[in-house]
Amino acid sequence: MISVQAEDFDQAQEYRALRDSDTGTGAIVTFTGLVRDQGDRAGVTGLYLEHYPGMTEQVIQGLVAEAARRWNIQRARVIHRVGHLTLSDQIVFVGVCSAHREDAFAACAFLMDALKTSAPFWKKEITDQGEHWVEQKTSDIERAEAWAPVTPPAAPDPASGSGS
Amino acid sequence: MISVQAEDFDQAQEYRALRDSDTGTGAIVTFTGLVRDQGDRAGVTGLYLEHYPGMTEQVIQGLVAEAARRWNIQRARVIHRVGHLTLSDQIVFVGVCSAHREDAFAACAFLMDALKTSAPFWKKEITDQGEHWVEQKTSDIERAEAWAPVTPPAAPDPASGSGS
Amino acid sequence: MTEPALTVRFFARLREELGTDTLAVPPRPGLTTGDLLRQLAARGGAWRQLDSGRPVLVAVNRVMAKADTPVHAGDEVAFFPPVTGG
Amino acid sequence: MTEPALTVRFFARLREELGTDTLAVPPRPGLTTGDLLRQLAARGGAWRQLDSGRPVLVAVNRVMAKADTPVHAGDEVAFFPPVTGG
Repeated sequence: MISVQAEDFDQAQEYRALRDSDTGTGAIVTFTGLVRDQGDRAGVTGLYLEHYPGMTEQVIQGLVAEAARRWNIQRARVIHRVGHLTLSDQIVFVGVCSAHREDAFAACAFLMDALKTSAPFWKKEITDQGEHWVEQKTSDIERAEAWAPVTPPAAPDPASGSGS
Repeated sequence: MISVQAEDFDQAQEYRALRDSDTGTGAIVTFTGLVRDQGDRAGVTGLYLEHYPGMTEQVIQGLVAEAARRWNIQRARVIHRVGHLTLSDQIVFVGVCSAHREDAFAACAFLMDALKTSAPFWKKEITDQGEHWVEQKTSDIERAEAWAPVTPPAAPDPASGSGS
Repeated sequence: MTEPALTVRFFARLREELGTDTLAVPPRPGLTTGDLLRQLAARGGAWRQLDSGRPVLVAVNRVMAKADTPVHAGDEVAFFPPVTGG
Repeated sequence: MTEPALTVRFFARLREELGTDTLAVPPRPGLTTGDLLRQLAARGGAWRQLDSGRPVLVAVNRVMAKADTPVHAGDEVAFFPPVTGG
């Protein structure tokens, strides 16, 4: 199940839902991302998260479907918040349950890496000094590409207009 | 912090404690292991978990210290239950928080893999047909060894008495 | 009956710097996303950045596309900076 | 004053099959965990499994040890099957 929402979420409730899914569940892995004080710059006090409604949900559905093809998972839950967030707020939740820990860990890490580089979200950091759009990290691209060998090629070419 | 205990634990409370630790926290990864119906054999209805009191805690402390040397983590929490457990009960919790998701994921997965192969716990599965001690899995040993390149060699030789 | 326009959308930094979130552009046979990008860049000013070598991603009808993806009347084309969610 | 014995402990399947969780064994100069294991195996019956090639792990004073680790009066030596927690 996928949610893109302004409201906060309850990690405990999400964990309970994953736990109740199946007596064959042996492993639950959860990731939660929080607004931290040090982002692209220091002194971050909040974030503004923009997204592309309609496309976002569709991209995340595709990522969850891919995770389910690649690993033996029982359930995956993705929540991503948008709008204005403040320091220590929850931003994103990915929870996966599976019979085995290796599948749960891999699917959860894959979903986070793929979310970072292919879901249409953009973060603006708010600091004491002003605000700025976050730059995409080379390390994030590399992490996402590291999953590529088993992935059908879906990475977009930047439609940069610089000549041919 | 490390706990080896017969009592159940509250995942929500553990998550809250990890979340409250630091405004520099950007990522929280949790793993929870549950008793599942299919173990070494089918029809598992419960587990009995034995451990070596005193040694267990010391080994886990060592693993947490190693995780803290290898990755940039802010806090790690390990809980392992012992005694009699029934289907879907929580067995083990590993929670890690960090500024960055890659450190949190790696440290959490490392701790689970290392716990499986080096902490003195033994599982007996209880099924409709009787009970049996669980066999160590080659896949678990391989996963733990996959972390080895950066690890000081600490793996014990089996003191098998078979000749020289 | 007039042919429906292309809807062009901008997000995040591009939306702010262009001061626009949506444009209607008349379609043209054989038009690709790359053509459209260069056509918009030719407006000058802040629009030039679309053709400056700085990466611009494109989606057509909410699916990631490439510079040579054709666009047709009624399509929704979105241009945006590399994504930074998660 | 008599020298303190070695304490030998068994866990899990070994504990059950040997019907023993703790033994006191007199120490001997130069004794290693491997010597101790063979000495116990020589008791016959279920004890033979200690020397049967099936893996037996050993800890001395709660730290993993090897077959050639020396053991001394007062030490706690534990033998157990490969671990299966987590």
